[in-house]
Amino acid sequence: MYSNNFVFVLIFMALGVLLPVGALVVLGPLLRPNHPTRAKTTTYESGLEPIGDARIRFNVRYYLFALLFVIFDVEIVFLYPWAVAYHALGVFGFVEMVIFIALLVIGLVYAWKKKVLEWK
Amino acid sequence: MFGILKGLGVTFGQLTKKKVTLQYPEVKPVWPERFRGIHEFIPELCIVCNQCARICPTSCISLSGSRDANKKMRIDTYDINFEICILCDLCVEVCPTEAIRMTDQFELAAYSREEFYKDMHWLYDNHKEHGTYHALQEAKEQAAKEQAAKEQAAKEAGAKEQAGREPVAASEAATGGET
Amino acid sequence: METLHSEEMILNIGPQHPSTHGVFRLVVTIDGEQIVAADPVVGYLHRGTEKLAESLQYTQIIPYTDRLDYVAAMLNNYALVHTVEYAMDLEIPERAEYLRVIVMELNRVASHLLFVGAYLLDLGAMSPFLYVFQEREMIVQLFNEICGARLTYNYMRVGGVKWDAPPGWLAKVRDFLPHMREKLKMYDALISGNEIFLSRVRGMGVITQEEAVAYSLSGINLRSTGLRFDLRKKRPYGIYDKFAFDVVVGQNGDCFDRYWCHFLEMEQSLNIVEQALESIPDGPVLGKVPKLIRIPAGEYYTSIEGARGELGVYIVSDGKDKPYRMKLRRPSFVNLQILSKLLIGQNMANMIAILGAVDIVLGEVDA
Amino acid sequence: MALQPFLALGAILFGIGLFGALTKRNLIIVLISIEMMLNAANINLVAFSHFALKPNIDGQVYALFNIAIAAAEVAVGLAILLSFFRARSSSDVRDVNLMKW
Amino acid sequence: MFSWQTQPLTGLNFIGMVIGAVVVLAILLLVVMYLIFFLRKVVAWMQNRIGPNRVGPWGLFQSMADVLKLLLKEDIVPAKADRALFLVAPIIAFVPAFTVLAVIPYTAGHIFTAGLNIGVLFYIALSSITILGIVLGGWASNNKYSLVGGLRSAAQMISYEIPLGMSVLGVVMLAGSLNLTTIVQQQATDRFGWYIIPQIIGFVVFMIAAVAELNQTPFDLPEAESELVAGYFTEYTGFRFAFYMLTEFVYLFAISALATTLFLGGWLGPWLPSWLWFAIKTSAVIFFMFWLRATMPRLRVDKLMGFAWKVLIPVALFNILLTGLLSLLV
Amino acid sequence: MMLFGFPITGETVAFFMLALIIITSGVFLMTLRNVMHMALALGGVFLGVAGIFVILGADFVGVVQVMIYAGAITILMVFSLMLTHSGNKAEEGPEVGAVRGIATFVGVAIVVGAILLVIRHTSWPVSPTAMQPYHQSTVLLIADALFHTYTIQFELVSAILTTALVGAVIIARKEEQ
Repeated sequence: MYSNNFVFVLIFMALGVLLPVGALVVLGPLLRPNHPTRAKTTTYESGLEPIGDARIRFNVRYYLFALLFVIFDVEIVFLYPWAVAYHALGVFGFVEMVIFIALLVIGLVYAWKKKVLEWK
Repeated sequence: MFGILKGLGVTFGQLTKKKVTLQYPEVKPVWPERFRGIHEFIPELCIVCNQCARICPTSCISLSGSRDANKKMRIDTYDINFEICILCDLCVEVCPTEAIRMTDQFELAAYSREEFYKDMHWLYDNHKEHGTYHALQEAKEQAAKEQAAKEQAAKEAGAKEQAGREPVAASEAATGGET
Repeated sequence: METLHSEEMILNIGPQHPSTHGVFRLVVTIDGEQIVAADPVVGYLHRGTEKLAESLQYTQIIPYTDRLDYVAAMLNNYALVHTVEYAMDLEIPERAEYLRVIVMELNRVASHLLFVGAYLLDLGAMSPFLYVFQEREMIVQLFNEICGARLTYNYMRVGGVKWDAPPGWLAKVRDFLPHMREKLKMYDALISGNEIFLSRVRGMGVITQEEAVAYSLSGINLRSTGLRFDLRKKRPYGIYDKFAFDVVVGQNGDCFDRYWCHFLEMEQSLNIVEQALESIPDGPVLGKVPKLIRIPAGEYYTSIEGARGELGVYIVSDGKDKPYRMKLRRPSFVNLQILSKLLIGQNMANMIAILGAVDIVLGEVDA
Repeated sequence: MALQPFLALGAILFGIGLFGALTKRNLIIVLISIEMMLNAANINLVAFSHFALKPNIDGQVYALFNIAIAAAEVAVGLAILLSFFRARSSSDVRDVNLMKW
Repeated sequence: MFSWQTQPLTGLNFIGMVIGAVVVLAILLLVVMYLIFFLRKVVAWMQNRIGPNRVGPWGLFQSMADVLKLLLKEDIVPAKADRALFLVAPIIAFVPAFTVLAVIPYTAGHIFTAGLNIGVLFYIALSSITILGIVLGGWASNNKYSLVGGLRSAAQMISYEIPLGMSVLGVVMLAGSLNLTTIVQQQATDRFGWYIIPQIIGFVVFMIAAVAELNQTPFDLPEAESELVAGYFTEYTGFRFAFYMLTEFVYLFAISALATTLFLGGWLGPWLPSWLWFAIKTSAVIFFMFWLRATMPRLRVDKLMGFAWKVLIPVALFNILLTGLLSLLV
Repeated sequence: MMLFGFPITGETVAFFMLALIIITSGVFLMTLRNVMHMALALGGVFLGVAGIFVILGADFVGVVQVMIYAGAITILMVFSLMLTHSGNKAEEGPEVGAVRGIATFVGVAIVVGAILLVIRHTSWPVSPTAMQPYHQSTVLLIADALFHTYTIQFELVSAILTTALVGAVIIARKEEQ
């Protein structure tokens, strides 16, 4: 049965969880020393006491990349079924996809022109 | 793009080249004769002139001596603090009797600071293993025996293992004496 | 009104940081990843060499100079003995002068090699660093043979050099030259044409000629801006007027020019060594020097072209065997001034590219 | 399996999302809650596609469209939020009381 | 023969699957461990060094010694860190890395491979979860280098995820399937042979994007030691650090295996057994990445993002249209 | 053996486990204080829903769910949380007044309860041949539907995405001036 494949994936996933959990939670405390001291648990900043807080607000640029990523990820999602069925779809499918891509390229070009893609 | 490919070619070319790593603890580096390693000290030669202690830029040498029965100065203590010694060779340079010399011993790692204070005995022991003193002595002996011109061939064979060190010691002595 | 402009963050780069070449500390204020202020903090390696010198005889100071710019100690040795000789008006045996030039230029090559390797390591390429160490090792080994140490040479003496070259040493140097030239070609192929590398250094950290002069830069930092200033030519000391070599200059004063000048300068140094090997005379290597070196009372300053710029020694003497006051003009320290200016407005990732290209050695900066 | 458990799950997820959207003050969390509601709808769409009287693929296609629209919605929603945050330095729903900043 | 597709799920079947999965994972872990050894050796040889040579014959046990060492190291949680997230983040990064290995057809028999009909997409979807693990780890550390490193990592990985996904499309169009096993089988009968030939543009884009996804040189800015110390895992110690490293190397293996499957004909090849062919091709891809690592300096961060969006994505889109046009015309 | 009235099959077990994950994550999402932890819980919800899709035979939609929700949207959320929150600031006090919170909860509970009742008591017309999952690759079916039945909608998605992209860029970039 096809769904067995998903069971197999699930087993992999479970092992993937078990391995770190086993190593960190079960095996770890048995093997590892644990003597935290103040100096040890200080945040590393080139050997000095950290100045100020690390969690500052970041540049909006990161958000814009994530935004582009979301939009284009969605595009890829629609491209995949098209690619799979490409032979069956023929010219009509091709034209449809050209329009689809063209619209998104307009968005990309817009972002490009707006210098979203520049990293200043 | 072309530059990247060129670079890739260079690194690939190195793949089969001879490796340069020295397998250190098993294979010791070969030092040249003039190498300035940790000192050796031969108490018999020292005349306690104190020049080495005076010239030392870091004042790491401390020594004391006393007059023996023959009114000759004998060294009593001779300590070098290798925490601060910078192996500059100035003490060797000024020593009139070559009582203090440098060896090719360079391994000084220790677990405590105290171990860096090396006294006369340690420095004397050091010369047995790494020093050039014996080689120098033998070279002198050999020269004397050569003059006697007896059993020449046998002597040379006996001294052959020391041959590597001989010219070094000689030239070092010559230049050292000059300054 | 608060904008969504990111908050500013103060970041310590160093003293314990992988790319500060020692214990250099740079306090940068970044906005996002853009640097708005950079404040170098020096002194973590300060040993008070200048003050120490006041209580040392001139011969005793020589080993201390080894510890300034520890990748080019021969040049430091020379800077000091040159000033003392100048003050005492000593005659130096010619063979000693030639030997000095050979070791100094070899040391310059070694120092520049290290710069090339370390700079590329900063930019993320690990292999060049290990390659240059092989050639540097050869030079260091040559030094080891002539003076018994690999890094802290203590080779020069007032009035000459400590030792003559051991037998066969000059021939070894002669053999080394073509090998080094070949290797320079290899490094050139490995890196200089790499587009990724070029995109990181071209047009980065540009210094104009006016700025370079205003900030009192010297050495390659100055020459990369196109200014033909080399003390070996401008104010020849020793026997440098006997050699034919070019002063290498850059055009744009950017990081690439600084990198590239190092390359070209190595070749010029090799040329000098070659000429020196050809015409080295026989003779003594140490001139007639009084046992206790005293400088007549007065003030003396001479400077030489160090590996990183104008390396000057200023001595105030009261006629005793120890300097009354000694001041070292350390090129790294002076060149470091421009760093804050270069960094402002740059991205964090370019920070290292710029910092590395200014080429500082912390032993020299902190003295 | 039958259809009902899936629908029930969808309803509960929708309820959680609704509760969040109504009570949370952080605009981002409100957006997250709305996403959860959309997810609940998707579960129903796919469940119906699977169990309906005439099972077909349409439900899945609609779920796909739904996901695409949700992505667009989040992108714009968060952009508006950032714009709002820039003006007010807050991401609290209660501060949103004007149409234009 | 044990096949997923035909048999219903029974208890015995399930146990077989579990045993199979454990065996595959054990082998893969060993492979990944030796990848690290291989990396160190290759890079060392290219740098005229010997590389690891002390632990065991030719240093063969070096990786094991490293793993043991990391296992025995103290697990330090910085006082200022967000404890829960700090502890969980490496696991979040690691699990998808491991899971993607389930879909790669290692041999012709593909006994222990999940032949998902959506294999390619499965890989791409899961690998994006790792980004979350990385950015959360960077944030949780509450360290400036980690935070910047994590953000940069995330920005870089999401940017290159898009060209990665697009470059595969050409292959999917030619094969008409997302199933990795089918893709390999299609390459056996395709008139152009392996898809690297008709999809050379796609392959180049895929490799560049893959290297960037892996944060490998020359795209290793997020963990560029010279600026950001170690990037997002600066604060991590002991086995948590090991899991980040492991994630990286598992992905290195996985993406090389994916490149082999999609473009190099997977396990196809004459004479030798199929798994050996697969191993040879994958090793070649991995070697190429290590080779890059030994040669390249790092890219500049401002060029990095622009490169993905301005160069790779247009090229990948062009490749799709070209493939579409060509298969319509030819 | 029955589980909540359903025979124990792999499907059932998987469904209830996933439901548990979804609902726990959802509850965590509503109760956690730290916004970053919320983002993590959100990932849990999305992954659980993806699992549900897989159970329902919609493997493609499931993977898309992972890719877009668990991958892209969660990261976008995390980024915007980083942009709008300084971590050192304590989370803003209680969300809403306790009374209003409880009232909302009761209201929502009633609505959900009502829906659940309706679900339980409606006799859903189920075809005797419930869609056989995976008898054909769902990707092909979806492609067929997308490019034949839903062509216009498909192109509209593209238009909406572009509009969203442009709009979001305009809004988010406003500060540059």
